[in-house]
Amino acid sequence: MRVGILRFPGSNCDDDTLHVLTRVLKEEAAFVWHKESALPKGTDAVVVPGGFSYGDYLRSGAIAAHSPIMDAVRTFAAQGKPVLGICNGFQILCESGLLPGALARNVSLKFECRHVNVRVEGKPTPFTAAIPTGQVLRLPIAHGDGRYVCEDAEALGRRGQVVFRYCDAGGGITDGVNPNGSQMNIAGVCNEAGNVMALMPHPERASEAVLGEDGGLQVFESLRMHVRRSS
Amino acid sequence: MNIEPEVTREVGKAHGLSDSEYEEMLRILDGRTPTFTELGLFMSAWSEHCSYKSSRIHLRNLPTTGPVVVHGPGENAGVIDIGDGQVAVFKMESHNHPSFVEPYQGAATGVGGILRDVFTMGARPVANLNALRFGPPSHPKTAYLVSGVVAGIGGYGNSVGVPTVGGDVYFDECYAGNILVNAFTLGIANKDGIFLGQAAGVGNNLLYFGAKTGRDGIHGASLLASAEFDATSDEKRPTVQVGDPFTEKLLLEATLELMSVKGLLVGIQDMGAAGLTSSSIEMAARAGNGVELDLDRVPRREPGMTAYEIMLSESQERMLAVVEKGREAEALAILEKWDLDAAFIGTVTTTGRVVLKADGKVVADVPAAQLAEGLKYDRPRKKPEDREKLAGVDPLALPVPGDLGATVLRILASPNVASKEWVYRQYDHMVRVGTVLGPGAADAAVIRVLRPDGRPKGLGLVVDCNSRFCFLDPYEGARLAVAECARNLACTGVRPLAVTDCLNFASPERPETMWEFAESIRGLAEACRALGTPVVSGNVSFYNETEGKGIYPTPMIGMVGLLEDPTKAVGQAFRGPGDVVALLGAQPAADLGGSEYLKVVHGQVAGRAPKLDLDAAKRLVELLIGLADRRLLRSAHDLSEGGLAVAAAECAISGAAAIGAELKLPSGDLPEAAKLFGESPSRALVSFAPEQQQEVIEAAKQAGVPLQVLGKTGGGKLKLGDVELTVEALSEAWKTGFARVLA
Amino acid sequence: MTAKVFVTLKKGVLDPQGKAVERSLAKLGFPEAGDVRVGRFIEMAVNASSKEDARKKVDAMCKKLLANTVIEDYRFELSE
Amino acid sequence: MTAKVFVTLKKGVLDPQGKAVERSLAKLGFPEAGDVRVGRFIEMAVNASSKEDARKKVDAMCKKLLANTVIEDYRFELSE
Ligand SMILES: Nc1ncnc2c1ncn2[C@@H]1O[C@H](COP(=O)(O)OP(=O)(O)O)[C@@H](O)[C@H]1O
Ligand SMILES: [Mg+2]
Repeated sequence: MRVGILRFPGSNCDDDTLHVLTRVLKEEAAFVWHKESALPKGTDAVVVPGGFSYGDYLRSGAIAAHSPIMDAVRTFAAQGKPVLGICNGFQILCESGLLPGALARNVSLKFECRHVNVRVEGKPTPFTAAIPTGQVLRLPIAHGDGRYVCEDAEALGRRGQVVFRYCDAGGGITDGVNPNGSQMNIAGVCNEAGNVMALMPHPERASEAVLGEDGGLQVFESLRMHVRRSS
Repeated sequence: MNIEPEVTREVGKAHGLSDSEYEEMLRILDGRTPTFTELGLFMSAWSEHCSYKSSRIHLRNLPTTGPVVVHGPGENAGVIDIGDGQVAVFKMESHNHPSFVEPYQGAATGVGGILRDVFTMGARPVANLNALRFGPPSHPKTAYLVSGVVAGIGGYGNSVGVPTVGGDVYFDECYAGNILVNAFTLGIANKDGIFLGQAAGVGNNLLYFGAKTGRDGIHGASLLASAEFDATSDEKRPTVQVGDPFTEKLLLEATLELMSVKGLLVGIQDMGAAGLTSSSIEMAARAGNGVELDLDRVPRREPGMTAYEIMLSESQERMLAVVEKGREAEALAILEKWDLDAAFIGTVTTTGRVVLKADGKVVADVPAAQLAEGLKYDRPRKKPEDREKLAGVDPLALPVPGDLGATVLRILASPNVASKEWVYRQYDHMVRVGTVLGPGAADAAVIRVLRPDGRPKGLGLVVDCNSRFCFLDPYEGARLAVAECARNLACTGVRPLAVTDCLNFASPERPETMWEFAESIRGLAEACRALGTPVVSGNVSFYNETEGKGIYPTPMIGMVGLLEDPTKAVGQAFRGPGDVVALLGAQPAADLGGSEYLKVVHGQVAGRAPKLDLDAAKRLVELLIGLADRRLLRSAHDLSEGGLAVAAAECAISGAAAIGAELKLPSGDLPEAAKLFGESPSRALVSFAPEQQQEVIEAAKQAGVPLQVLGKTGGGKLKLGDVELTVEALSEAWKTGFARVLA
Repeated sequence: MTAKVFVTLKKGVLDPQGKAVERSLAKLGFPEAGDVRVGRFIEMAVNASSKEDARKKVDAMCKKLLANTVIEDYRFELSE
Repeated sequence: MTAKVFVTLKKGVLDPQGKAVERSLAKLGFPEAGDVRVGRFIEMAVNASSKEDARKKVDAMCKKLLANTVIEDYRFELSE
């Protein structure tokens, strides 16, 4: 598969995503500069990586959402092609209207970097199809603006658009394990079609045993499966 | 508009130049009275911070060479060989005073500065550490300072995308009026891709790039002096430097991209302390050339800035590079791509002089080499009186608490010992997918670095300094700090390679301070020689005092080492029930002098610092590295503050799941309190599988390190001789101790 | 012309910053402060042919960038 | 009484945020926006016996907590 990894000024998980896709998963991946107006020919999937695009100034993801490349991503998404947002990528996709809701300041008012448990649910997406519903993944978070807020979270859930929720080791959803005050412990959502999905935790940081966790790799393996099937 | 006030001896004084320094300046200028801008150059170049005038004659006693050293002190950062054609570039810097004035921005710009020191040499920063010292938690300003400093370090490092993988935090009365914020950065480069800060190649053009220049952080005293000469002085109040991590990130990527183009850059240096002044003077001097700058071409943020202000501005996120003649457009194109301001502001000359022009007029013309050479003082030294008296205090002569279990909990909850998670949770310690052992996981951080062929190797890094020991005995204290760093690395399986330091002291004009400084250097040099870890970079921070009260001597040590196979890294927490727990190393004395026990229980910093046996220290380091390499260890944790009791408790509760243990106290006729809380160096608590007990014991015998099996892991309790505590009680004390002081 | 833009979280949306400020104020001996809300304040020079023209432009800036209308409200004032 | 507090960076102090917003506005087709400065806006209810009393209290709150006077200036308005 050929993955395009967007690169904005201030992106800083772009190298990490490239590392996991090319070195761990042994797939093709390349950066796409924010000033470009088109994605490379033959792009199978797009990843909007984490970081601090434009320093998170004004609002996380707000300025990057208006980059030239985002119009190309909109068209790409409209064709039902897979688009994954991670952390700042989630914020950018919300700000650009490709995903519902917004990410507000953590209730703790602090940057939170640690491991959390998230439960996979909702409709199957290109990034979770290979992960059994209800499975718990242990993934790192590292964000200051991760509190998911949207008009009607319940409705989102009913439509199967809630894909990851913060939970305890056993999969239980409690306030105690909600690291940022997100509505309904929401950690990741997708659009109605399911081809655009984003989450605050970092699967790319949990994809190698030497770093302690490798459950996150399933997200990328799932994507590979999806791309192979649909091509 | 360049109002150049006239320079007199008095103006010189206001700029911090003594009479003799003023004379020296006139001599260098062949008797000519300097222009106001020139005075600014001398003042900056001869400041303690830039010239090391009080410390140089001592620093030269440090070992700075060795098989791994590629570039020692003198460059922007130290460079060591880590094999495979790769080098590690690292340095530690203080940002104490700015952080006390404005904790968030002071700490943030401290991180920004040390990052630039590393990537200006061609290395990509891959890990940060930070060492912090604050006044007592009870002090009204402490909570505000801690919150601000930690948020600032995170706010900057997280945004640039460099993981903060470790550090060190202490609280003590001596830092109440003068906190310490020491930031460490480590970067990786190819051995043939190192860049130096030199203005080589006569005729080459000097490229300024990064942020615009504003009136940030211009020396306060000098401004007062200039004020009376200048109507617009109101707008010239020194302004606090504000960090812009976003611009830093662009600067980092743009700099590395410029460097990746063969032969484009001839030399480069970041604009740190004294901004354009030190970068231009140092670059010219290093190459034995001169430079001529047209200050009208410097990108400015504010109108009406004088030559003096432009040269002394400490605006952040700026670089000065020498571009190969004829390739200017190539360089500008790359900076355009990264949306950075850039301008060619001068050229390299043969004259050996730094010549500055503003409004077409020459406003400064000084010899680079002589300014860079700076001054050298041998200041008087005198041993402080109180130390003998303090040494006379015998901690065991003081009443010992009846309930030692409760004492264990009190010490675990002391913010110096308690878990620092409240701090490092605010730092991104996982970005760059290289963190093998992060904060809280071990005595040192271990990161993965990819070799050119993609295979992994490990680097270990740690900072430490027990300033109570340094206060009681600066010579022993410095030796102990180096030894603890080496021990911390060895506990994770890492072989120590080299050292950077950040020497925080009070006023060098006080003989007592200079005695402490000289003693520390003596200890530092001796330990680094014995352990084979040369000092490749460092920083001296004097005048850490308020109202004549100085801080404890605090020679912060940063140490870096190598672990060929990162999958062999060893953590500090017990891994499961049924493992054998053993103590490596001997406790020759009670060693409660300057201990956490003495401070927590009796509120005193007194007694004698532990005596370090460097051979024993080296033997333990070798043993630990060997055991880890043979994968014999399940866990290893060094004994430091709080002694055996704290080490055992941390092994039990710092893992994902708490695991108790049933341990006896080491044999010997020391009192129970000494066995529990004594801080004798060169000891570590390790655990291993029962079936490997014989191998481990044999290895220890071979290495000549005493080993005592204390017991087995397992159960919900930690038993230490007669002391028995549930892991819940231990966790409660240790995990909430830090946050509680900030409430 | 100069524009002052005020961006605040929509009523229903939790404002932890406001809550924190309120708590600290109380601790510092200002119990008289209540319903504290913290927002963004953006000041800029707008070069426009008329006040009406400026209003149109600033409103467009708010909708497009300065405020996220999913969770934020905005208000602005214009002055010579 | 309600108080509106405006906190802005002191003149001369670098405002990275304002700089980034200004660049972005220009790219978005709003070149007419200049000197963009981003600050904080704090709204609160103050219970006070008189306007004068409120002014005293709010000013103290600003000095103590709401503004970081090392790098920030503050201004406030009171209304019934
Ligand atoms: N300022 C800090 N930043 C990041 N990590 C820190 C900081 N202070 C302490 N830590 C981490 O917390 C853990 C415990 O630190 P410390 O109590 O100094 O351990 P030790 O006593 O073994 O030196 C270490 O992993 C250290 O890296
Ligand atoms: Mg320590």
